[in-house]
Order: sequence, then C-alpha cells, then structure tokens
Amino acid sequence: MNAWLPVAVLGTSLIASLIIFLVPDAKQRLRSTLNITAALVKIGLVAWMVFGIYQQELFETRFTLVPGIDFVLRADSLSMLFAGLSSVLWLFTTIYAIGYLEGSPHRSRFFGFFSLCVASTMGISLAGNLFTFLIFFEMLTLSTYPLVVHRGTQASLTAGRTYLRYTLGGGAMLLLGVVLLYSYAGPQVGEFAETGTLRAATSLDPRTLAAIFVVLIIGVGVKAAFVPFHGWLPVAMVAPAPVSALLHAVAVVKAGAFGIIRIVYNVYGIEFSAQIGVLLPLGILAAITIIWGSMQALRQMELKKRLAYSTVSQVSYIALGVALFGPIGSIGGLVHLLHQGIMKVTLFFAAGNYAETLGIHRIDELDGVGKRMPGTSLAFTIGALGMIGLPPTAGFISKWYLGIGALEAGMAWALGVLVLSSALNAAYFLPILYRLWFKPVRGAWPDEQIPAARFETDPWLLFPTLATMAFTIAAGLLASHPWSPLTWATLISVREYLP
Amino acid sequence: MMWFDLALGLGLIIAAIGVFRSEDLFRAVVLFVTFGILLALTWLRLQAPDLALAEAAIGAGITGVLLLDTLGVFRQHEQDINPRSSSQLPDISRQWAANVLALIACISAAGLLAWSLFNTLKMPAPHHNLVTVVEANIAYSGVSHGITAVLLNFRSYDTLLEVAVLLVAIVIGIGLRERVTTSANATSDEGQSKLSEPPALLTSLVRLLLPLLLITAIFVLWAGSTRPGGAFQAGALIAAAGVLARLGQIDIAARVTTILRLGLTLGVFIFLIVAVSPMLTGKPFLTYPAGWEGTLILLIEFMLTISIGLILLSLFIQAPRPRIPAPVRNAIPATGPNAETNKGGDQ
Amino acid sequence: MTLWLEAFNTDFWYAIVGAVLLVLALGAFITSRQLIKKLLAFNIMGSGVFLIMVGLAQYQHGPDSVPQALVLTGIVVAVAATALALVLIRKFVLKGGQP
Amino acid sequence: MIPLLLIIPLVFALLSVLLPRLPIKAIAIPGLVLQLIASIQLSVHTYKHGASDYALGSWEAPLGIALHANGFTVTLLTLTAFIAIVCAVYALIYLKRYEHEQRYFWPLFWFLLASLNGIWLSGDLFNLYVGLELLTFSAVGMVALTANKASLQAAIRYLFAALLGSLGYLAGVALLYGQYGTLSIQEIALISTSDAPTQVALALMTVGLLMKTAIFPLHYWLPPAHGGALAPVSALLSALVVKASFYILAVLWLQLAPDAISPAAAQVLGALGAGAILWGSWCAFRQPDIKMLVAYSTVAQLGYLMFVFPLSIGTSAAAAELAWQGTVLHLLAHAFAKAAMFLSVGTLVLAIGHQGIKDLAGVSHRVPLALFSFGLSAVSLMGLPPSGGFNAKWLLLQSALSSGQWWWFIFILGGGLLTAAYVFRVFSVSFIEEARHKFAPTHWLLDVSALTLAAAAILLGFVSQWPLTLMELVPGVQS
Repeated sequence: MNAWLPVAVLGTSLIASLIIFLVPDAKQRLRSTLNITAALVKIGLVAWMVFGIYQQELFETRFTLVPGIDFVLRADSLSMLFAGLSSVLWLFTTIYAIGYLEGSPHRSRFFGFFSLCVASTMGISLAGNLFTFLIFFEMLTLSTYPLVVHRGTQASLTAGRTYLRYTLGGGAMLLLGVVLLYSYAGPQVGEFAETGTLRAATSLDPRTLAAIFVVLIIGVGVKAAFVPFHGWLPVAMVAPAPVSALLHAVAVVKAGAFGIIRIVYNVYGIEFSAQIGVLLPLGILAAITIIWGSMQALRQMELKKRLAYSTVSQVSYIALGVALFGPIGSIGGLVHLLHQGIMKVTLFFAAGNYAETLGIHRIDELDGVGKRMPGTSLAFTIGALGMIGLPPTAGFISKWYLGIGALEAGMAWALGVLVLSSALNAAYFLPILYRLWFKPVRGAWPDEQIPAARFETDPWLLFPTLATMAFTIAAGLLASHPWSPLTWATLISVREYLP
Repeated sequence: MMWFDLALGLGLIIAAIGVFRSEDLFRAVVLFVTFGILLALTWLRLQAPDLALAEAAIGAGITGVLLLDTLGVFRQHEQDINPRSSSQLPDISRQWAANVLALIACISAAGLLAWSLFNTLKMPAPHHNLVTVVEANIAYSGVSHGITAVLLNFRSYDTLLEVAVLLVAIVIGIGLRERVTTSANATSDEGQSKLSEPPALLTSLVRLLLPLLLITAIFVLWAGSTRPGGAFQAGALIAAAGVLARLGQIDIAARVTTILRLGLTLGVFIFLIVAVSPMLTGKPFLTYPAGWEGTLILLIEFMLTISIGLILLSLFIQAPRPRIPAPVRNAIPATGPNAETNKGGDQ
Repeated sequence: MTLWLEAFNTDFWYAIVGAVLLVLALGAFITSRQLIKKLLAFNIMGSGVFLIMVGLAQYQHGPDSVPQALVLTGIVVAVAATALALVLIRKFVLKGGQP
Repeated sequence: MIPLLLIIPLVFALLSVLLPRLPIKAIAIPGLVLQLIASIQLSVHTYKHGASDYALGSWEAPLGIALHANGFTVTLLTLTAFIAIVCAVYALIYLKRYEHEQRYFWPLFWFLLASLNGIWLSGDLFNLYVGLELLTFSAVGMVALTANKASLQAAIRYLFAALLGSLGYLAGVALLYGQYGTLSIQEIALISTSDAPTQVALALMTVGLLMKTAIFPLHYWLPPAHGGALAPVSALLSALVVKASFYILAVLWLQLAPDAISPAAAQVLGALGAGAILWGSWCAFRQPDIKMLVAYSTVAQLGYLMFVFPLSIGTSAAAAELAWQGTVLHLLAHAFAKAAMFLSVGTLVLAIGHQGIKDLAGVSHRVPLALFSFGLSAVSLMGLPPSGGFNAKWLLLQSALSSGQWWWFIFILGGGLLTAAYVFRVFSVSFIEEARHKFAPTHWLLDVSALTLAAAAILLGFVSQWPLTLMELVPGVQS
C-alpha cells in the first residue's frame, strides 16, 4: 500500500484531468463534482501520508525508466510541505475557478489542464530524484501553457509565447544541469536525501560541482522568477485570475522555489553547499530579486501587475532563507513557501473578485471599494499586511525567522534587505489599503457584472477568498501549534542540518 | 582481341557521352539504344551470354520501346496544347549551381573509384570464392546452368522480391492509367486505336513475326535450365511480341480485367505456393522438395515468363496517353509558377 | 607499372569502363534538366555499376554466375524503374508539367 | 516463424492486386493482426533464445540468403506491424472519400510492409538492394496515388533521388563483392579490413543511403513527398520508410566493417545530422502549410539519428552503448510520434478543409482529440518528459557527455527548443477563438488511431526498458 500511495496522490488529479477533458462543456454539475471530489480525495490521501511520515513510515514508488535511472515517487517531510500546500490550495482555487469561469467557453479544456497542472505539481513535490523532478517540471510547463493562452486573444497568445520561451529555455538548462550532474557524479547523486547526497563525494572537483550548481539554479530559477529571468511572470498576467493565483501561489513559481530547496538541501546538502561557496551568490541573487521586484511593483498601476512583481520579490524570500546557512534561516525560507502561497492566493482571489464583480483592474479605480465589497477588501487587507510582515499574520512569522536566521548566519546585510523590502512592500500596499477603506467612491464602477445581493459577489468567489484569509491569520496566530506549517518546517530544518 | 575490347569500351563511353550531350531527346534515345546494343556485346565479351540476351531484349529493347513511345506521346501532347512560350528559360544560377555540384560529385566519385580499383589490383584474390561453391552445389539445384541455379534456387528469394518489384510498377501503372478510362471509356479507346493505323505491310509482317517470337520465347525459357536463357529474357520476348501485336492492331491486354490481373500475379502466386508448401513438412521457406527441383523450377519459370511478359507489355500499353478529343484542354488544371507550393494532396 | 600490366585483363578493363560510365552519368544526372535525360543517365549509371559488379568479381576468380545473376536481377529492376518513371513522367506531362 | 513475416504481406499484396473491388480492405485488419502476432512471437522467441538465423531455401550463406533476427530487428518488426495496423485502421476510414485511390493503396501498402520486413530481416547485401527498391517503388506509388500535378512531381523527385541512392548503394555492393567474394553481412563482418575498396564501398553506400534517408543536405525530395501525400501514406513514409535506409546504414557502419570507419568520418555524419536539425527546424518554422511543417519536422528529427555515429565510433564502450540505446529509442519514439502527428493533422485538415496553419483557428474547441494527439506527439518530438523522445534525448546527452563531445550537446538540446518553436506555432493558432472555416465532422476512429500512436510515444517513456533489453541481444554492438 505504501508503494501505491504516492501514485494514488498523483493519479487523483491525473485521472480527474483525463475524465474532465471528455466531459462536454455544458455538463457543469458533473465537472464541478468531479473537480471537488478529486481535490478532497487528494487532501485525504496527503493527510494520510503526512501522518505516516510523522510516524517515520516510508512511501515510495520506484521503477526503472532508462538503464541506470529510476522513476521515483517518494514522500518525505519536505515533499509533504509542498504537497500539503498544493492540495489544500487546489481545493480553494478549484472552487474559485468554478465561480469565475463557469459560463465562459472551453471549460472542460480549462479544468482538464488545470487538474493536469496540479498533477504535475504533486509530481514535483513527490519526485524522489532529480530525474523525476525534471519530468514533472517540464510537464508543468506544458500543462500551464494552455491555461495562460486560455482566452485565445492576441495578447494572451503573445504572453503564451513569452512564457514558453522562458520556461522551455529554463527547462533546457535544467536538463543540461541534470545530465551534467548525472554524468559527472553518477546517477546516485540525483536521489533526494536529507543532508544531501554529494556530501560523500569527496573525490569530485568542487569547482565543477559549483558550475553545475549554477546551471541547475538557472534552470529552476526561471520558474522561480529570479531577476533577470522573471520577464514571463508579469506578462502571464493576462491569464484568468484563478490561473494567476495558481501560477503564483501554488504551481509554477513555487515549483521553481521548491526546486532550489531540493537542489540545495537534498542534492548538494546545505553543509556542502556552504563548503563550495555557492550559498552567498545565491543569497545575493535572491536579495537583488527581492529589492528589484519590490521597486518594480511600486511603479505598476495595474493591480494584477503590481501583485505579479510582488510575487517576484516575495518568492525570493524562500531562496534567501535557503541561502542563509543556519537552521533558523532555513525554517524561515521553508515556512515562507507555505505562507507566501496562502497570502498570495488570497490577494489574487481578491483582485479577481474586483475585476469580475466591478470590472476593476487599475489601482486608481479602487477608491471606496471597501464599503461595496467589505469581505473581499478585508481579505485583501489581511493578505497585504501579511506581505508587509505585520503580526499576527503568517508573513510576520516568515520574516521573523528570516531576520534571526540572517543574524545567526552572520549575514547582517540580509537583514537590511529584509527591512528595505518590507518598507517597499508597505509603500506599494498601504496606498491601496488607503484607497479601499478611506477614499470616497468615484462615481460608477467601471463595469459592474455581479450586483450586490445577499453577498457582495458570487459566493463561489467570495468564500474561497475568505477561507484563505482565515488560513493567513491562523498560520500566524497558531504558529506554535504542533500541526502548523512552522512546526513542520522546523522538523525539516532539524533533519537537514548534521548533528 | 585486346584491341576489340579497348574499342568496345571506348565505344560505350562515347555512346554514353553522346546520349548526355545531345539536345534532341529523340537522338538521345536512339543513342541510348545503341549504347544498349554495345553493352550486350560487352556482356558477351565478359562471358555472360545471359546478360547479353537480357540487355538486348530488356535493356535496349523494352526500355527503348517505352522511351520512344513516351517521346511520341510528348510530341502528340505538344500539338494538343500550345507549348509554353517563355517559361522554359533556364534558371541560370540554378543551372550553374547544378554544374558545380555535378563537378564536385564527379571528381569525388572518380577519385574514390580510381583509388579503389587501383588498390584492388594490388590485392590477393578474396577469401571467399562463390564460383567453386556454386559448382559444388549445382548438382543439387535441379538445373545445370549456373545463373538459373542462382536465380531460382540458391538466391530465389531475390527473384521473388524482384518480380514483386515489377508487380509494384505495373500496379502503379494501372493505378495512374485507369482513372482516365473510367472517366471517359469511349474516348480513350478511340485515342488508342488512332495510334494504330498501321500500313498493310506492317500488319502482315507482324503476323509473320508473332509466332516466331513466341516460339523463340518458349525456346529461351526452356533453354534456361541448361544454357543461357530463362524467364526474364523469355518474358521480354513475349512482351516484345505483345508490342508488335499492338502495332498490328491486335487488341490484347488493353483493359484491366480480372484475367489480366490474374496473368500479372500468376508468376508470384505460383512461386509463393511452391515456396510455402515445403514449410508444411517442416522445411525452410523456398526449399524445393528433393527430386522435384528441376520440374518445379521449370513450372515457376513458365509462370514467371507469362507474368513478366504481361507486366512489361502492360507497362507499355497502360502507360498514360493523351486523349485525342478537344476536352482534354479543359481537363488540364491551370498551373501557375507557384504550383509547387500548392500541395493539393488531400484537400 | 609492371604490376598494373600483369594484373590487367579484360574483366578489369570493363570494370574501369563501368566506373567511367558511372562518373559521367552521375554528372549528367545532376546537370540535366529534362526528366527523360535524367532517366537515361540513371540507366547508363546502372549499366556502369553492373559492369563494375561483373568485371571486378570475374577479375578475381573467372566467370562467376553469382554476380551475373545479380546483374540480371539488376537489369530487370532497372527496367521496372524506367517504366515506372515513364508512367509518372507521362502523367505529369499530361497534367501540364515540364518533361 | 521468421518467413511468415514475409509471406503474410506478400500474400495479402497479391490478393489485393487480384481482387481490388472485393472487401479485401476489411480482411487487411486480420492479416495485420496476424502479422503483429507473428512479430511479437518472434520477439519473445528472440528474448528467450537470443538471435537466430534462417537459411532460405535451405541454402546457407554465402551461397544462399540468410535471414537474421536479433533484438534490433524484432523491435523494428514489431514497430512496423504496430504502426501498420493503426495506419490501416485510419486508412480504411480516411480513404473512403478516395474511391479510386484506395484500390491501389492496399496492394502498395502490403508490398511496402513486405519490403520493410524483408529489409529488417535480411542478412545479405544484395537482397537489401532489392528490398530497398521494392520499398522505394511502393512508397513512390503511394505518393503518386492522388495523381495531381504536385503529387506527381513530388513522386518523380522522390523516385529519382531514391534511384540515385540505390545505385550508390549497389556500386558499394559491387566493390564489396569484388573485395570479399561474398554478400553475406555476417561473413564480411568476420573478415572485413580497412583497405581502400572497403572504404570506398562504404563511402558510396553511405552517400546513397543518406540520400534515401533524406539526411541534410540530401533531403530536398522529402518535404514535397511526405507533405503532399495522403495522411496515412505520409505517416507510413515518415515513421517507417526513411528508417529502413538508416537501419542499413547503421548495420554497415557498426556491424559490417567497423574497422574501416574513421572517427573523422563519423564526425562528418554527425555534422550532417546537426545541419539537418537546424535547417529542418528553420524550414518547418517558416512553412505556412501544416503538412509541410510536419514534413520538415521529419527532416529535422532524422538528424538526431546521425548522432549515433560520432557518439559510438571511437568512443568508450559505455558511451557507445548509451548512444546506441538513445538512437534506438529515438527511432521508435519518432516513428510513433510522427505517424501520430501526420494522422492527427490529416484529421484536422479533413475537418477544416484547408491546410494552412492560419486555418487552424478554433480547432482546440471543435476537433479537440486530434489536436490532443498532435500535442502528445509534439511532446515526444520536442523531447519533453515524460515521453520516449525525452528518454532518447537523455541517453544521447549522457553519451555525448561521457564521450567528451560537448558540441553535440548544443544541437541535441537546442533541437528540442527549435522543435518547440515550430510546434507551438500550431498550438497558438489553435487557441484562437474565432474559427475561419466551417468544421466538418470526422469519424471517431480517425481520432482513436492517431491517439493510440501518440499515447504509444508517451508510454514509451515509461517502458523504455523493454526495447532496450531486447537491444542487448544484438551481437556486434558493444554492451
């Protein structure tokens, strides 16, 4: 049974996807039932695995793909962190997407690829070696492309092209890096293991390994939207709001960040990475991305664009945490993987609600929306405060650990980066909050689609938003609870560092 | 005789150059037939009378007839449609590139071949010698003539595939032909009969020659088991007889009937049956049962002769021809210079 | 040089003739623009190859029925190729193509 | 067991010549199933007992002709039988609108199969020549089936190129026979040396076979022939026919006379392959016509096959084995994927009635399954995981690394990106909302057959071990 659980987790969304492709567009109820059932089953399976991992059980599926190279799905504590995030957020995003897209054409195609995308994400989280990781990493690229170009307009097609150019290029780099590593150090180093597999490879040239590290990081860095490889992210904003949420919070960007964690922690090992001196450059790259992303966000007047640049900046917190050599910094980075996810998904849901309900796309159109849509605006506010890092939100926990980690690692400049970026975050989020709550309404809404009735908007749109908002607060308030993301991240971090 | 060989070899080369250099297609074809006759002589000099026979009948004979017929069709066609005025201007740069390419290809091929042949001279005879192997085994082959033994026993698989090649050619031939007849049965027949309004002398000559050719064919076939001759040469003679008969207005193989199809496939069919039947007794494919080799080979050869003759003949008769009546002009699609980009495969 | 003369015989001479035909026909095949001319060049090239095949083998060990049988097969294949090409070319020309 | 694979297609070919109007077309499917069973049985036999020889007519080589079944050949036989059966199902539906053509399609189809099986099995140089001619003629005939001006021109061009290639090959056979006095590949392999006649023979045969395989720059005939033919014909041609001459080339270089080959010559072939990838992809990128795009994609993908030579000649045994495995996988993956692509494009064109890429607007909604098959096959062609194409590329990359030939790396990796560049042209149009044309409904079996092949290309990514295990049974290839 334990060998089949990872496959089952993958299969729930894969099979759901294949069935959904075949469901006629008009059969909304059937499709929605399928979607939500699959998401719930997946959460159940993941919960089962989390419980098992806690009791030191082993979940592994393995067979040989090409000579010497295995296809491995394995659940470890790190993969559960990501799988947990994806499965929970998938449920909410699906519900939200049902509210957002039902009524528009090509729904079966959309939800089919949507599920396929989540299947790839699950594959990424469960991949037990670099090769398997690569497989799902590329699958993710392919399954997100149809979502990006879903609307079929000229703008979305152009965005799709840009998206592909970046991600396929990144994929090629990753492939290059993986082949280089496998050929140079042997396929056994690709196996993900706590404290890394390369540690034992003392006979290898550290400079070559460092060079391969650079290639690998560029490969995953494109998806993680590192500057200067971030160009696809703001462009891909033309996609429907649930896709943006998925891209930013769960799937693509996170897959890149998760790849960085895997490479540093489970392939090279944090100690070995520090030894060959690749952590500092990684940290600097992350710091540059954080600052640059924030500055760009400040200049955007379109809400989704501003959020996009905010993602560029925020995801690099994870990389920064990884680059900080020390358990506390690691905890900060790991936990931010989750926290950024739930906060950003909240923000995108809210932005989607504004666009869908009132036709609002630009920040200067937001004046006084707080009274018309209080629930959504509250969610947006909580998300924004979390991004700035104010207690009691989840964002505060991340930044706190990252800050202490920076000091512990002796990288005080990183603390400076954190402070500066928080200030910038505040600079681009607070004016929005001000407009939402304190400015008077400027006349009619740009394009009101859903009139206020019992709820301020479609309940399918509103409730997921409120739910993720609740998570944002809960993750902050209940951080010390034994089942909180923080506890789990601490567990991983403790296992990563050598005794 | 050394001088004769020298002259013959040079003659071959000169004839070939003549073919390549002549502007007029008709002249080129005539020179090509001459080349074929010289080549037949060459095969005699190389102690290969079978090849001489085959070259004369097939290489020069049938090929020449097909080529000349084609030129005739082109001429007829050109009268039908006004020849293109200026589109024939050669593309100078392309021609130039082709010349350079040809020069490079020729020089490298010549160099390679010269190097190879020069080195062959210095080398000892090869390790294997199939001449002795053939001699040692010919007694078991059922025939006493070496080439027939190789073609129909030792390497009969080659021959099976080779007849299949012929069959494919004629299948394509009727495939491309039949469309015309199905769309305009009557007019097409009219067009063909117009081709053959021979003078009386020819008709009587044909009637005289026909039995002669058939008898020769049978002799050549029968001779194959002991001396030069065999199914292919005999088949070519049959085809030649058929062509003559066509010219003499005897209507054979004009329509693609089931009987014609049977005739075309008969050779391979019998060949296959004979080849497969030993497998029922556990012997390998293409094995002849002991003691029956000679008889079966003769049977196969007989059937092959009929099929090969019919195939070659049909390739002549069924080749596409223009229809005489005027509507032809409309049937020809208008094609511009960019017709190449218009891949109308399955629109 | 003496080696050459000693080893040289009729069969080898025709193999050389075959090689020359092959090379010349190759050039003609590439340069000629008319399909019929290409076809003639192909036939002559084939004859060149046949001459090499028989000449070279017989130069080594006298009259050899195996290469002769192969060439017989080759001649039949060549006539099939010629007939097929002519069918295609004729149809092509009837459809308005350039011969 | 072995000759059954020759007898079945020949018998059916004869039957379909004889009885063109009878429902012989429908009988084709059982015949193909029979052939598939025979080839699978032979594969199992080979897997259990190793390579086997079969003396036709009880005459052992060198006097007679030997058939030879090893791991590679049985893989190819099974591949052929499988692709043939799917293409036949497709053709049964697709050709209904081509009343006249289908009467001649089936005989040619069976002759094509007979020649392919004959080539995979043959152990005799001259027999391979006859097999190649049979293959060429049937293929040319299939291209010319529709008998319009463009297809006739393509067929003539194809025929001439192929004939020239065959003569190059035959000239090499002549030299080899003069040199070794035998035509049996196994016999020559035992005694082959690196003297001038052998090298010249190999050079001539190589050029001839490159011409038939349409390796850049000798590919000029392929795009019009493959792009202009009927969909099932294009599928067969691209998936199988060009592979036959490559197979012979590989046998010559790696098995017949490996000593006579210099690493420099192998590098030249590799360079041609690289040129094919670049040029083919560039042309595919510029085609306005979707069938031509796929045809040029074949030109590009064939380039990968050439990498086996630089990667396995003059390199370590480990690198050579990786290269060989990668090439076999690429051959299989490309066969599945390209056949699927041609079939799905055929369905798309049938549905729209036009074959410009711009005309594809709106197909993602209206012909989704065909587009999906196209997408799956594209995944394999781009070398993205999970697919057979990805595993192939992976092995080739590893081989390039372990033999220290990093320059092939660029082309193997870059080729995938170039493929993506032209393949996504199709996708991005297909997502446009407004359709340009009315859509005609298509038969569901058309979709199913294309999807089967595309799925096979993807599944190959998971079962690559199967063919590779069989491959270890090939003698003469380092393992």
